[in-house]
Amino acid sequence: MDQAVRHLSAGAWPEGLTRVPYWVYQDPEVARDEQTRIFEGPAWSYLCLEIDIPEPGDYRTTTIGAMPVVVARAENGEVVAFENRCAHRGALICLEDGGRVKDFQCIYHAWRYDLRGNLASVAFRRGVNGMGGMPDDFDIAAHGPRKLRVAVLCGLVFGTLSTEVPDIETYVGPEVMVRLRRVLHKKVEIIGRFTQQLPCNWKLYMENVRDTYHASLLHTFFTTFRITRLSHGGGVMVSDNGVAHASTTLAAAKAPDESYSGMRADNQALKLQDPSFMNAVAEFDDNINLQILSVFPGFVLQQIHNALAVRQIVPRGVDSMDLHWTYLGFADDPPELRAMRLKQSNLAGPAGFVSMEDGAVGGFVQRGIATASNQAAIVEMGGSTAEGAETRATEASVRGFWKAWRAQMGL
Amino acid sequence: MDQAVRHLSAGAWPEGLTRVPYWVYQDPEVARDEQTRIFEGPAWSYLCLEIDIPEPGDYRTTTIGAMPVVVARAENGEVVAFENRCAHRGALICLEDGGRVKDFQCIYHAWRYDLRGNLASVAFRRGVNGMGGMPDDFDIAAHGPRKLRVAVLCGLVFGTLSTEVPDIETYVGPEVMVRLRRVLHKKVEIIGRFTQQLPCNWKLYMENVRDTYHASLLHTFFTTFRITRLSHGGGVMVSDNGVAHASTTLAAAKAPDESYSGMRADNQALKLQDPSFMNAVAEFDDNINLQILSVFPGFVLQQIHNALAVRQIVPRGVDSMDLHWTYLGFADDPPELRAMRLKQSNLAGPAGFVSMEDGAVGGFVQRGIATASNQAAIVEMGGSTAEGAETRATEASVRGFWKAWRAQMGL
Amino acid sequence: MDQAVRHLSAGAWPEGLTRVPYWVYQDPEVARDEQTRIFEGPAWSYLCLEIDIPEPGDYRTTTIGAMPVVVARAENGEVVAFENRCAHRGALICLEDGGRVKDFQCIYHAWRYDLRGNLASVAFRRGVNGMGGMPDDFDIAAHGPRKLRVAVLCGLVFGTLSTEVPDIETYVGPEVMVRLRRVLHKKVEIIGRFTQQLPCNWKLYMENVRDTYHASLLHTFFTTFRITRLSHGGGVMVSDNGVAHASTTLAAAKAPDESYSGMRADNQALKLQDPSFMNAVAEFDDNINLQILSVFPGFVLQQIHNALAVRQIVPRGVDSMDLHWTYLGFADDPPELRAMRLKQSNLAGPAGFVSMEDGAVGGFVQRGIATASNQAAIVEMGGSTAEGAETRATEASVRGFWKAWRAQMGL
Amino acid sequence: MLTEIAALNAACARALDTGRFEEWPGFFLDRCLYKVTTADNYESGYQAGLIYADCRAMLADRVMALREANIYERQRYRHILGMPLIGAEVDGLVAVESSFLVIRTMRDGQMLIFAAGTYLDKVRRNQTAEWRYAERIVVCDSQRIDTLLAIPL
Amino acid sequence: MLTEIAALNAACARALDTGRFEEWPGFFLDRCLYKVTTADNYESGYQAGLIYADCRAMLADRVMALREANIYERQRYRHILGMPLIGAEVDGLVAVESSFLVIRTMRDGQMLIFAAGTYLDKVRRNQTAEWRYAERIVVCDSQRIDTLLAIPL
Amino acid sequence: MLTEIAALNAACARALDTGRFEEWPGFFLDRCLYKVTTADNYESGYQAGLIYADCRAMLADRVMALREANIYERQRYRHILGMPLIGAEVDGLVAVESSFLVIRTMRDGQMLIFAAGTYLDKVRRNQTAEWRYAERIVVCDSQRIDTLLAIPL
Ligand code: FES
Ligand code: FES
Ligand code: FES
Ligand SMILES: [Fe+3]
Ligand SMILES: [Fe+3]
Ligand SMILES: [Fe+3]
Repeated sequence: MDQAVRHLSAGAWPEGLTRVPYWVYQDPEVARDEQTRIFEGPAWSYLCLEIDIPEPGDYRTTTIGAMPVVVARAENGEVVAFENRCAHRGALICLEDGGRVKDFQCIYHAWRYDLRGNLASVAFRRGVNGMGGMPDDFDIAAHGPRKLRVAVLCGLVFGTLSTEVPDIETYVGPEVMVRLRRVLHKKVEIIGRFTQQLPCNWKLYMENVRDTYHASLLHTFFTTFRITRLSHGGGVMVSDNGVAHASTTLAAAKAPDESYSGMRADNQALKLQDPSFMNAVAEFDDNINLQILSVFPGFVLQQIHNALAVRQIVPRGVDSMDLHWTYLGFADDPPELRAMRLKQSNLAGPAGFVSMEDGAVGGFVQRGIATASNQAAIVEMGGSTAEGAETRATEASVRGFWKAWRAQMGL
Repeated sequence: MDQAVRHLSAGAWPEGLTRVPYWVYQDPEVARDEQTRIFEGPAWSYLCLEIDIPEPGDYRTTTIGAMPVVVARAENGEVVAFENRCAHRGALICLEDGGRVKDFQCIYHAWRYDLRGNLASVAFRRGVNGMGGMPDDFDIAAHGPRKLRVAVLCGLVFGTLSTEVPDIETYVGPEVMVRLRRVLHKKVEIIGRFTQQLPCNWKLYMENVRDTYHASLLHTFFTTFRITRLSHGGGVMVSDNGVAHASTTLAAAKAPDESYSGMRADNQALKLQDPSFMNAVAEFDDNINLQILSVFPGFVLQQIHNALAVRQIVPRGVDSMDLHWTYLGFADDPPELRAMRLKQSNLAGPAGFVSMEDGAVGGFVQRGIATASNQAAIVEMGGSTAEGAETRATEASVRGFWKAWRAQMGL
Repeated sequence: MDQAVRHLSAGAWPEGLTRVPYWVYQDPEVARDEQTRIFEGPAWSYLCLEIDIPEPGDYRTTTIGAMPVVVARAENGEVVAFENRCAHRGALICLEDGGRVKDFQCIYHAWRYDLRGNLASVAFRRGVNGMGGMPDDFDIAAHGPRKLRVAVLCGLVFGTLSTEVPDIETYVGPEVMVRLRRVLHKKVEIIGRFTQQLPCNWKLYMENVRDTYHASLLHTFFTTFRITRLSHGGGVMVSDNGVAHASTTLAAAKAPDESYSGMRADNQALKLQDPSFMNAVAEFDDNINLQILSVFPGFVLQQIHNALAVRQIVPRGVDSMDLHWTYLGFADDPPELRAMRLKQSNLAGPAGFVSMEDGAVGGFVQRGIATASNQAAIVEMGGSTAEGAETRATEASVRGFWKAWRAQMGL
Repeated sequence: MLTEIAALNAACARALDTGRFEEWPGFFLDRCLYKVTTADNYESGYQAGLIYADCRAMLADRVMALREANIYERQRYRHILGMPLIGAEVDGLVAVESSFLVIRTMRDGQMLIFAAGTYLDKVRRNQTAEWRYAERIVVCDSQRIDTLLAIPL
Repeated sequence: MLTEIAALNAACARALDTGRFEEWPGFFLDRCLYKVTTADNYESGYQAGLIYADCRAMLADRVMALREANIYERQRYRHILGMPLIGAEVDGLVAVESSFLVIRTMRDGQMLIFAAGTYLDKVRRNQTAEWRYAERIVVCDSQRIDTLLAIPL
Repeated sequence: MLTEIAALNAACARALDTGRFEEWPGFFLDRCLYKVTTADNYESGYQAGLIYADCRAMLADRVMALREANIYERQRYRHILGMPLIGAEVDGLVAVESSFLVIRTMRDGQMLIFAAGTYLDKVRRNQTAEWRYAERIVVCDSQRIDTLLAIPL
């Protein structure tokens, strides 16, 4: 249906964390509240990679929810960010994905901003030939786009408008910080950038990322080629505030495994003509095949064998979102490892053997619940709490997402 | 205009049945109420043909308004239907138009349903290696998609969520039932399926179907080739509740007919180079050339000479709808009759000589009333009641539609 | 973002004319109010050129905001206009851009209207064979589309539904009337018609038209080739009610001009390989190179050298509008002047060297303010009043627009 | 021959795109089959078409109706055609397959991907040795038609 | 010759699609006419164009302006061209008609049917015997332009 | 040769458009490179692809996965191809560039401009003298993919 078909009643919420009412994915009011309470509220949003802006004057544009943002490297090397909106009449200050500048000049009336987003000059402020111009009492220092608080973490740049939210490491929590540092332990290099537009509410995708229960059931490829199965070792951890999660899968036991027999996902008939691309190069000194990590509201870090990527979730409307993929390698990748990353880029991404379905399943839910806004999802696998576990046969991390979401939404 | 341009004031309704305020075609609130009060309310909606699901395990997907629905043939041969929404987290259970299955398995986490839509199993309900899984008190029988009440009538499958609405034959009424049985008197066969997307509110199309006044005036082809004219015999019948209607046109009198002289619709200059496709094969032992029948809210049965079709109306938004055409023949059609049906498929459908305009005229109204939401349509032809008549120079059946609509909407 | 992302709070308005809150460009409620209070309210809207309908029976269709309108030449040569909506069930009466007819006949049920939009006949009003038809008391004279009050001014046709709004010349005001007559002083001829769809609220475009501050800063071509610079003579005039404006640029002083040095817009490196198209033919006996004139809400008259055009602004939604361009010449253009107009058609229009940016900049603002609806634009250049000035280094005319807008919106 | 068939397709499409509908039946043989259907219908073996003509006269009647009888808002098509794939020749009829895309532009300038699909053709030279369609099955990829199908594909 | 003209069209389109605008004027003769208009304007006999150049120098100035003067958001075109229809040759000028479709892709990845229509060309061999445009009238099916027309069609 | 390459492109596109995916790897040499990327990535020198295969076996595995492993809603492609531009031949490999447009049609009939761009190909005759792809870099104009990329481009 091309429009909402229900009177939505945001506010009412079932007891506990095991039920999610479907109106949260449908109600435009909820989306508006999310913009103010979450994206512009006390949350850290991923902005870009530090290597996107290596030198002073380098900048990159992005959005926090729907808010356009400029991230720049100031003269002193500091990373800064501000709203991409001219103080004069509101035009975007930057029109490119990124670049290098001496300062910023709005194209509309040539008002200038320094690299930190401070209004520096107003064209014809004094008028021409003694006529026109701005009033003498116009205070340049009093005008400018909203400034963001910025944090750089393991080469990732995060930003927030909030002064209350604790520092990024506290926000993520110690346990997940360890997981984050495990992957981003040295200088990364971008090897690909893609945007995937998903026909679903942004929360359905973030739930999917945190949903350790679905992977081996939805993604046949995972199961059949034993990349991750619920019967493999590993587990999930969730920060106390629910904000961050990390799930891991240990290398498969060689032993036969009957736990999936008879399920669609377990298709032992499948054989690869070129299995070489599954021969991952061991690059982390542990036996973790696969680690998925997320930070509320919209950041994801992926390690699937040698396929590394950062994903940024940007809502576009109640039933549409953008997923920005940045495929990564390390700056010092030896050739054979880099070659393996390129081959394993087939695993994840919009065309990924083990992620393709994630692009569609959110839309299947969005359409499935079209007239069920007063019904609720059941999120009870693994109990009713948002605590980590030694298994992935749980929806604990999904419950953690809702714990963080409700705290910020005041619901 | 890409958006509503009025403050709409649903609720206010003019006296009687002869005026229809234009906000009913524009107000998103009205569309939402229609979903709950009509499509999910005490009304029978057409779902599919019985021959779409001949054997146990056959299923077909459709929607009731915006609600996705699965219709299936159970083991015991019974036709059943249920909401196409997984009880777990709401994904569509079926992704295809139809098929044959042993049971239904949601792709997301492999929850299984039997052919009646009962939740049968939950993947990893007991967890793995003693960890995770659903709580012991999770009651599978207590969860599942909403079930529909189903009725099979002359090979047509109807469904409703309502337990109050009377049985389908009472709902349609005896008079129109006779008309329905006249056409669907033996086993049908599908000869074509098409979807037409109309740029108008769904009610404008249903009014058009019930509008016996327009046919010979809008559709020149009708008039010129004397397929139906208001001066021909026949008439219209409307059930007491307004829910069902049928209009008929008797074979044309051979006598000259001046009633249209001078009207655009009467173009005696037109001559067919191949008039053979107008030589309908007599297949019903009466002299009814043309019979159009509808059942509130969204079902239409068409007989135009030998062109038989079922049409299903599905709203997509206040100003958009889908019309699903199923072109029919009878299983025992002799070759010459089947050949004539194929030729006469030119008469109706999205490219039909006598129906093409119906695809556009709803949009002409939608655009014509863009800023007239506080004005009203005049539906006074043939008086002010919704009773049948021996003439088609009336809008009685349109008034009948509004009688049924207002009863369900409580307006 | 594909939807509003704020709770909008129409009503609150900052002191004075120097701040414009961004919700005015975003709130659907505001757009609805604009339709009723402005487009259907006490304002004159441009409808078409008088030469579009030279003879009785000629008509042209257009819209006032979202209201479809027919403009016609009546039997007695008078120009009339009425809503393009059939009195019966609301279909568009005219489906073409224009043409010549004896009378108007709705295609749906053949109701006829005379050239003034009076309902003239109802098909089968008396039914057929004594059955059906309209009730005897149905009063044809009592039904029909809304009629407009029409004014013809210098070959321009304006219309309004309002009986209160003063005559068009009073509405425009004496000062701007002089500017209007300066250009439209003899019979025009159409030399091109184009529609440009802009991704912004209609008010952002009208502000741009009235914004004398931006031209030489945004449009490098203007500055570099010294078509208009703030340092050139000329100025801006605004009618007392703010409804009309005209800005003028006098021929450039030959003296060197450093006022733009260092600005992006001043690119002295640029040289034309064929400067001939800048050799405007002097056709108005003054030294005004460039005159832009507007009448609230949606009319613009352009003279850029020999490039003459009328522009009509039609809102399509909060963030979308159509701009209808009619390129003009005079009926008695000598060949060399006409040839120059064709060459100078490169200056303005959707691909115009000095107007291309105006098609995009409104969208840059719409996107820049996406989450800033509770912030405001600064419109303080040239002070705080809406009075004309001898300089264009002012936003006086933009303030005039808001003066008129707020008066009509009651804000 | 490939070029000749491509030229036939191009000329036929051009007649429709330029509104010279009266020329369109001329690209067919007197005895011919023209059908507009969809991939789903084609694969299901459903015989009916949105447009169905079993002789050139019916094509001419379709054009006459578009001109004289039917009401539809002013619109234009723009056919973009793929390279024909020439198939087997069976008793004088050459099978040809070509991809097509049709963009529809409405009076107000709105453009839409109206149809995409394959032409399944059987062509033969007529008495004057020009290639003509003995059969053209228009198989649209989508079973969805926006508003109405007036001008043939 | 058909192939040569098709190659000319393809090469010209490619220069625009790959952002090598500076090469574009080179496909025209010094004295030439290039005009972008619409079917409605063309049929009404309205002479003005969205872009109007009566010599190659004006085409070069257009490219210079796009590079140096005008502001527009980063975008790409993709031309898809139909088979050229070669018409009559009149004093050395060969008339050619070809259908075109242009998909515009914006910086953020949004794709749009930006234009569809016909090229009405007059071509001639230049001194070095290469086919060049003496005249190219770009007749768009739609009179509606989204946002702006920067890159030529 | 132009015609032969155009026929190769057409046949390869047809295999995908008609759902005969198993035939698709056959248009490539055993040792080959197939990559789907975007203009932005290509210009930035980013090596990774949405799809990346360095031998025909990987193409076959991709098809196998689409058939047996991956879940995606029923959809069809329609390729519309431009005239190939034949480039230089370097040690037996001929460089070819062709524009493409792909319209995707979903089960419910919704049509979308799914991709447009250029094929940067290197072709060579195989043992049986048929042209085959030694390399095909699919450079999409847009970096935006709607929902997912299942069927190869
Ligand atoms: S809007 Fe930025 S300078 Fe005016
Ligand atoms: S949503 Fe169906 S099994 Fe999880
Ligand atoms: S709507 Fe115009 S005559 Fe019925
Ligand atoms: Fe997944
Ligand atoms: Fe009808
Ligand atoms: Fe401007």
